[in-house]
Amino acid sequence: MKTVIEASEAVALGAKLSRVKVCPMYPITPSTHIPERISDYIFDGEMDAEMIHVESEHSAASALIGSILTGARSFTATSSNGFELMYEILPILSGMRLPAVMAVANRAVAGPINIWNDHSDAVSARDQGWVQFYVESSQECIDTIIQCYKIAEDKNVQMPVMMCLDGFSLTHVFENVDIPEQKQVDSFLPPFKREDILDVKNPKTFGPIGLPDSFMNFKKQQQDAMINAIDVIKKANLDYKKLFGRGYGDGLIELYKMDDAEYAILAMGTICGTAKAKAEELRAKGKKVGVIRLRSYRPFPVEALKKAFKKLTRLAVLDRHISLGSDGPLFTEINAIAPGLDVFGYIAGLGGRDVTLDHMESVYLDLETGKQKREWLM
Amino acid sequence: MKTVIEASEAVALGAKLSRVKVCPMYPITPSTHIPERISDYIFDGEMDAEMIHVESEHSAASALIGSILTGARSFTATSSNGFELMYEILPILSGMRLPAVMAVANRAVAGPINIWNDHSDAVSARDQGWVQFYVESSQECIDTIIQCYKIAEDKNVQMPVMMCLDGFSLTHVFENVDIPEQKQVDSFLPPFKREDILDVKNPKTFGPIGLPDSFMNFKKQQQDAMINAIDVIKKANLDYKKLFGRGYGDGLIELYKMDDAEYAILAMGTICGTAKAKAEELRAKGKKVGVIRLRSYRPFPVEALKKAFKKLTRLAVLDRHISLGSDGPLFTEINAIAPGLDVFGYIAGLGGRDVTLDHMESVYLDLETGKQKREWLM
Amino acid sequence: MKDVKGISYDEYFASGHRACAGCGEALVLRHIMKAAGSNTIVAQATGCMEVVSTPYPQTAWKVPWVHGAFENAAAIASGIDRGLIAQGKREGVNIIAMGGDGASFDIGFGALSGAMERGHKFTYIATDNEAYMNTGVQRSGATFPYASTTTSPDGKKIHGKQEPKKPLAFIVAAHGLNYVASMSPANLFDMKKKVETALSRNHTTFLHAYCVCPVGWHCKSADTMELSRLAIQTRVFPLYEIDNGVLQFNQKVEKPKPVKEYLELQGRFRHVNEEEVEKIQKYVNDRYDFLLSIEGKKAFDVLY
Amino acid sequence: MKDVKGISYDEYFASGHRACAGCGEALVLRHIMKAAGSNTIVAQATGCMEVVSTPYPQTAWKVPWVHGAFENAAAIASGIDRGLIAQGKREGVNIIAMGGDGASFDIGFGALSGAMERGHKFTYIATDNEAYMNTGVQRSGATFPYASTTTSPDGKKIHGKQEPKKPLAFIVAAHGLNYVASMSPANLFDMKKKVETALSRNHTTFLHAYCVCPVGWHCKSADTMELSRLAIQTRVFPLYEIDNGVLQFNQKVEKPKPVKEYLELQGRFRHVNEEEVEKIQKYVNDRYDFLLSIEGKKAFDVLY
Amino acid sequence: MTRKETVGDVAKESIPLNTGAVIRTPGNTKKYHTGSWRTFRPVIDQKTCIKCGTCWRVCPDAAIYIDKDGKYRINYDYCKGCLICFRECPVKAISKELEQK
Amino acid sequence: MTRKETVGDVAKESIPLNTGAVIRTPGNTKKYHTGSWRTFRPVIDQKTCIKCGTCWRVCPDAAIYIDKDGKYRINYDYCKGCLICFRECPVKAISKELEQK
Amino acid sequence: MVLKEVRFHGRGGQGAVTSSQVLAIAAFHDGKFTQAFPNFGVERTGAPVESYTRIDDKHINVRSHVYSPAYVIVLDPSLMANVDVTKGLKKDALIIVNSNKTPSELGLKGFDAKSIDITKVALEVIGKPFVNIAALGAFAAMTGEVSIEALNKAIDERFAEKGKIAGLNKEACRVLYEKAKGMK
Amino acid sequence: MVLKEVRFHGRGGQGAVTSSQVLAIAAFHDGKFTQAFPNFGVERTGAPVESYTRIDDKHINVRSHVYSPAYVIVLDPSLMANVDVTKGLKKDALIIVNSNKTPSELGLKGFDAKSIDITKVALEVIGKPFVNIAALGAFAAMTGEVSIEALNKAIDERFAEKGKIAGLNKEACRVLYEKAKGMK
Ligand SMILES: Cc1ncc(C[n+]2csc(CCOP(=O)(O)OP(=O)(O)O)c2C)c(N)n1
Ligand SMILES: Cc1ncc(C[n+]2csc(CCOP(=O)(O)OP(=O)(O)O)c2C)c(N)n1
Ligand code: SF4
Ligand code: SF4
Ligand code: SF4
Ligand code: SF4
Ligand code: SF4
Ligand code: SF4
Ligand SMILES: [Mg+2]
Ligand SMILES: [Mg+2]
Repeated sequence: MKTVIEASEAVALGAKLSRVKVCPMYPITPSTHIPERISDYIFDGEMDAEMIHVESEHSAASALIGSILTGARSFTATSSNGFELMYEILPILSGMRLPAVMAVANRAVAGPINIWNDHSDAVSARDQGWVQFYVESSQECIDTIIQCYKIAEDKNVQMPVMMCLDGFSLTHVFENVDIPEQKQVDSFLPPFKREDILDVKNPKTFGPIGLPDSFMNFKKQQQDAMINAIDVIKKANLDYKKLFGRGYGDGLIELYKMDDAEYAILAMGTICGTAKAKAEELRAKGKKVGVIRLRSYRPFPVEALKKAFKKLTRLAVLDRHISLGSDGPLFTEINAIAPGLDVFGYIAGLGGRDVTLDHMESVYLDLETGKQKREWLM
Repeated sequence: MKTVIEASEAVALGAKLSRVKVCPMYPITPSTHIPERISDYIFDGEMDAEMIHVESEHSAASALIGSILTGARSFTATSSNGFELMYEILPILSGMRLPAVMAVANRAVAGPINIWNDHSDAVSARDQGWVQFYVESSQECIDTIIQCYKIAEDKNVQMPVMMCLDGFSLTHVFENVDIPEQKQVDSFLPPFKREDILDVKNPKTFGPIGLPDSFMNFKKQQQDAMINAIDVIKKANLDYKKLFGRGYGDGLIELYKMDDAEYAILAMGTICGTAKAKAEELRAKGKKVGVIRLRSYRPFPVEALKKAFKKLTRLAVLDRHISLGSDGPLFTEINAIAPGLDVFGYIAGLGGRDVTLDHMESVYLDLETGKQKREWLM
Repeated sequence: MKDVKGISYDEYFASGHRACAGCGEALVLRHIMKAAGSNTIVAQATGCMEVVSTPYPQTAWKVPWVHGAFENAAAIASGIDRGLIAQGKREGVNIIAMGGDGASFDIGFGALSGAMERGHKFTYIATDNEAYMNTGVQRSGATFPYASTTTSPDGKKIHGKQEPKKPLAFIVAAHGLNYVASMSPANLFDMKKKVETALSRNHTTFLHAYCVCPVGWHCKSADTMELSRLAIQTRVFPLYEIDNGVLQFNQKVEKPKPVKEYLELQGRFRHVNEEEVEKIQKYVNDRYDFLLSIEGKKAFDVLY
Repeated sequence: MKDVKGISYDEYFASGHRACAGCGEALVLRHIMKAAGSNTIVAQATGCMEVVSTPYPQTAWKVPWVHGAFENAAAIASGIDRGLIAQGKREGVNIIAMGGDGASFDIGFGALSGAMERGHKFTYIATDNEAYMNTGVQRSGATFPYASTTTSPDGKKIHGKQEPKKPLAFIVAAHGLNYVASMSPANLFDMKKKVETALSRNHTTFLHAYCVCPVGWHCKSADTMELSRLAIQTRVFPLYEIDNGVLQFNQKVEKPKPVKEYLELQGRFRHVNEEEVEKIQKYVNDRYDFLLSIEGKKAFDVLY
Repeated sequence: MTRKETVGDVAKESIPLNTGAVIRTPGNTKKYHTGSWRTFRPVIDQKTCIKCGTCWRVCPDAAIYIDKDGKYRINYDYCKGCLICFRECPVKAISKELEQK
Repeated sequence: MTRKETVGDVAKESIPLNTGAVIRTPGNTKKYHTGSWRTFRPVIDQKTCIKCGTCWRVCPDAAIYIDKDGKYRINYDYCKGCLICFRECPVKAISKELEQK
Repeated sequence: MVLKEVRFHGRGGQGAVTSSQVLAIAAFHDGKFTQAFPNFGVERTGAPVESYTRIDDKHINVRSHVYSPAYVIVLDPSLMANVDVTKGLKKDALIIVNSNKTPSELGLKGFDAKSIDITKVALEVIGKPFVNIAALGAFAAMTGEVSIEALNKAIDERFAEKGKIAGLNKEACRVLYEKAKGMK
Repeated sequence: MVLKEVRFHGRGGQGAVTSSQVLAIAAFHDGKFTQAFPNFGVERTGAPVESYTRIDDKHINVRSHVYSPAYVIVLDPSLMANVDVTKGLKKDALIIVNSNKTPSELGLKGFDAKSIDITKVALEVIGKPFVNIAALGAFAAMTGEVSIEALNKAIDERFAEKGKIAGLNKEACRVLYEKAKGMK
């Protein structure tokens, strides 16, 4: 059904359509509208699920361990400091290989405290064994949440997945969305089945100590699962496209006017839209510019990216976070896999500093002139 | 005074010699001996400080905010999950520019739960605006804690500092240590003076909201402070050397037999010792091998490293952590700054998997033969 | 001018703060600070009061003030307490840790409980407006039963919050504190006395402050004082103090008004039907009866 | 064989676990599980019992068991409760959340308090050996006053732990639970009954279990039962239950033995001088007197 | 390092960037006039006023002060128009007026 | 990917690596014999024993069982020698012996 | 059609955000692509707020703030004492002010500004000064960017749960639409 | 001198870790560089534990576990039923076992093993079966890796707070040193 809704509602609907059973949730700006919409559905009896009004995000993440281990598909959402308070539990969920799905409404991490958008919350958790998607539109939100479960529960993956959407810049935006039909979603996403559950008929032990003789092997398994996820993500994107007619690049990265681009901007999330708008404008002026949107940050799609870089002369990477004392994490990671490429690095849009069409223009200009290669887009 | 003590005691003595006033501490293996020793000093009346028996690491880090803001030099220690539970507060301490010093007894982060050594706790917090040292010996522990305060409190830095020491592999090792004299320490490290404190005579507001108009500028200030720290670290190392006769490379990185090395291992922490032992052995056989020990991981000393790489043919980077779905963070970061260099990447010693002389031999062999470039040292 | 009818004329929570018009929490803060005075350090949790008072580079605070995070005001206060002690500067300084109901009843209660266990000398004040207001009126453990919030909405199937209000003051008193009290803007002189008493004790003390939130309660901003009074008169929010384990009423309500009068002024209770009103009335009666039953007796073991 | 003198012969916490010889906590776990039976899911906090029971790939557990972290057993249990409800599988299943005193009194208390506020149906059991044993005997909020631990040592200036024991059972009871009880291996039949009662209730219930730790207490492993008995006889650890807000003794001690007898068997009290023994005795007397004063009366407001 | 000082709607006036975002000017929200938020304006009729102080006490914005003549006055720079004072005045000495532009 | 299966003191016997470290064999610590920890060995004198069950109840290691003849027996595979049973037996039917190699 | 941007000025609690959303929904019913979003502040009830709508024929890529809107709607003219409602405006932008004063009386010289007394209509029709939705009637008439039918549909949708409110708002819109038609 | 590694076998609670530390301190007093550390397990009281000392003339770089010690000290022979005390040993390594049985009775054939009844001496001298420090007397005598003087100093240092214990342990060391001297 086509309509106009807020991206947060698209996320909530995605969870509802995925037939989520348990939602341990805690409010934090700008993710709050997601639990609010889910509360509406549950309190209205439209969604057959349990809302757990946890007392903290640490407990939200912890309750996911319990609920998923009973075999219940589970969901939560958070932002910023709430995300950070979950931090300890993130690698536990992935270490236990629990297919949790979480929406992260990206917001700058304190201090100073700031409720606006950047990627410092989720990006700084890039090591923790969660698949990380960064989306650009409300439509992508609803589609991706459904795909998240498909990917997380895939037997070759069995890893938690977070879908990152820009706080305010997306969460609070109303826009056109085509809401998938429940029946079709059901045919895409089968009911959650898990063999290893807490069952008094078949008692199992979850979360034991991993000694030095096995711990590293478990980490290797997790890394293998993350690598497996690359194909699973691609397939989920493809299958979804077949059913619903919508896809997002190859699922890992999305290319915009990249066929013959000489200069490109690489980024994640909503600023890619702004980059696209600028690219469209510059294309009209005959400039060979494009945009690479990284959708799957974890797993980091090295091959897909390398392929995308092939024809490029110069690439600008926009980081909405900085590894203080080092550099933009995306910039570093791209540099590491593209030794031949001339990569420009920008720190952009921290703590709600808007990233504008003018910014994008200046970046494309930099790429063309090659004069300035590093900048904070203030 | 020369003696044999446990590294944990060296850390505790470092805090005592630094005339620390407040220690909010919470026990966790393998950092426990540090609060235990400090408790001994305080309960025996040998250290004029307050121990706060906090109920969690989150509160330990939070209490640091309070105590430092009264003008009291403060200290804590933790590991692994305790470190992760502090996670939310780490960027708040750095955002508030509070010169906290923390010893991190590195331990693998759950799950599965594992009490043994790797670098997953501290390395995964590399973005959070803390200076990060990784030390190799008990002697370096005591010397570095004292330097940490000097660096953290420098007016051009004013950032928190963590000193990372390998859990068990260092914390629980007794070895030769020369304990500095209090008087000399006092001459190196003046009393803690801070202008901006909680003072009823001069009321100030700490920890306000940073709006989009200033937040990014504050982050830039933090990044500048981190870059400033590079010189401050060098100077602290040099000044300390002058007074006590001991230094650690240039303070940022330590080079072992690197003058003419063709092949080198780059790593952090105690495994550098093992690499050195192997390098010494291989040198005796005429192999031109060396070791680069990264002491200051944050700030990441790009220039010093690039210089160290100049004559190298091949470099092996050993990561004791993996960014799941991507690669070893150190490997990535080194690759990003050394586009011309042939860098080999190893994941080593996760969750207490011992890194042995044999491992080091196999790595040097890889470097020589160039056949195998990526491996998990199981 | 020092005092005006027993209340200090000095302001420590300055005009120009961004609280909504008629904010009961801002009013409470204003009077807490008047009572505490200039020799006071405040550690405040994230929440409306923090957000409205300190948009950098402005601050409404005229006393030393610190905010760290949402759940750690008590831990920061612990650090302040010991930091001052360690430097011999503790004497003569009041320390107040403050948080909203979300900060105090829910996410920050672990830190508060820990601080009470250690027995730090500071006063913790929970400014209770019965929901997470700063983030848009979500349910907290302090939300009044049946109140609708954005996460416990008045739904077709479930009508508002289903759980009772977490009895925080008793929980805190059970920690063994020697002073715990409830207070309300409906009685500002009582509030003043309680803040002073709490700050005069040698260990952790606790105050539970009733705060109307016109926005979250869907009431008129002009009704803030009226609701504060009604809360007392209907026995919804009794004023008492637990001094050395003995509970005394400060404003005993012999002939309570029906709770309905209280509910009717608030949009958050618009949906409650007669049966639910009955249930709420019973809930209020039971709680008050319990208070009556322990009145004047040593009902709490005092450790500090 | 089903029961042996009223205690189930079945074991759910298997031999081969790595607890120290004479571990009181292991003994308590063994009997909790006997009483709870096979239809029980356990969520356990990090601590000695978790570490000794599940070194991968081995487990001592014969019931479904999960460990997540140190502070979140109650939150995990909340998820289990609702997960089962959401799938219509809640009926007939017991859920136990368990943690040591560190997990329960200190770091995990926030999560426990939150779960109690929501009123989940599960039984939380705090196995209290009065210190962080798993990490080497550090002070916790449950550590007995004057006991020496590695972070509250018997120092030249300060003699052991300076604060009283956090009165967790009262704090929990003040949350409005309808069943809270203390239990000890000194009375295994009483323990059985309490576990069964707690599991039969419809909301959160709480049990406080006394656990001797020969390693941390510096006592003989053979003394585990003897100390458990002495703790009752000296009134150090009274056995009671708070059912619907009313406290009753299960083993009232009319003629208590002097606390000294209890202290003398334990190295952790070796340093206490006569004066300190007096203080401890007074501390114990006061606590017991308070219990006596509320015995049989509705002393706690019950919300669930 | 920055080409354009600011882009977009931020940093119109330059903001002091104190290290660690400390604010050293207590109570400087006084510079921010919340009077513009007002829809209704409370007006004290000094003749009716009995100087009980109630309005002064109950104002969440400390917008009422006592002038040098001992009169209770409203500072419209801060008054947000909540009308608590209007409601609480025991002698109805305060009236409300719709703000007009 | 690994050249040497293991280095050092780990992984002598290969360990099953169940996804997420789940253990599907309840109570398999039974394979681990803690009897080797014992310094003292408790020994039941069946003649003195009155079958009160105390020793069985108080053993933290569930190392005492009732054999098919109804006799209380100690399983020395698990008994750690804490001597609680020895201490608690009401009729002193249990003696202790120093373990010998 | 080129991308059109609309900026609403109101007070926290006055419904400017809802205005922008209802306009977006209406545009959708006209077959357009839209975005509607608030200015992401920490403003409390009473404080000045802004909100935006974007309308285009095709999917809208740009995601930055709105800097140079084609239309500005001022729901509460008293704001103008403190807020520059003309900021970023190009000369051809249209400003619609809810006021009974003329644009020049309001100091809006040099801009294409129109004033219309929305409050009056709202008080008459709805009985309360709810101007946020009503204003869209005037906007539709003055700009033609959205049809009145689509607007009605959008109002029905947005206030589905509150039947009566929808009707009154639609009526107010209609009245203002008629009134403003001449002002196009 | 080449790096020497010593491995101690004991039970949790028996003091093997202290043994390794005291040996390290003693070596330090002989002017050596040392490391002493436990096997980092989760073992509880009673369970088998290991502990290590490294001794060298110069700063010791290597930080890995000890795999092939030159010396093994078995404090509790009953361990040998479950623990392979010979693991990793090269042929020239020396095993010292606290036992009144001969090495071959203990199944230590093919190794350079010596047994000595440390428990007996400890019981005689200390009055309790505290063998961990006493064993070092035998070690000193049998290996010459550490002087008895340094050992005494180390014991004094380590047990500074517990005066009597130090004396008794030193005496036990002395007795065992004398006894073992012949066995070098
Ligand atoms: C860890 C964390 N979780 C969530 C938030 C978001 N948050 C900030 S304030 C707040 C609500 C505050 O509610 P309360 O404490 O009742 O104060 P009020 O705003 O009602 O005065 C929330 C949920 C946060 N800042 N940090
Ligand atoms: C967040 C965190 N902090 C600290 C630890 C370390 N830790 C694990 S168990 C434990 C002590 C457990 O004490 P208690 O709960 O009393 O159980 P016991 O071991 O005494 O049975 C500690 C401090 C941890 N695992 N996680
Ligand atoms: S939302 Fe409520 S509590 Fe917050 S400032 Fe507004 S009125 Fe006060
Ligand atoms: S340390 Fe104490 S609690 Fe832990 S296993 Fe040993 S005896 Fe039991
Ligand atoms: S209307 Fe409200 S803000 Fe204005 S003076 Fe009266 S009480 Fe104060
Ligand atoms: S409340 Fe009324 S009478 Fe009292 S001082 Fe104010 S205006 Fe005067
Ligand atoms: S000695 Fe201890 S472990 Fe052995 S049987 Fe007796 S009680 Fe059980
Ligand atoms: S305790 Fe003694 S009498 Fe009782 S069953 Fe055991 S051995 Fe027999
Ligand atoms: Mg609140
Ligand atoms: Mg414990």
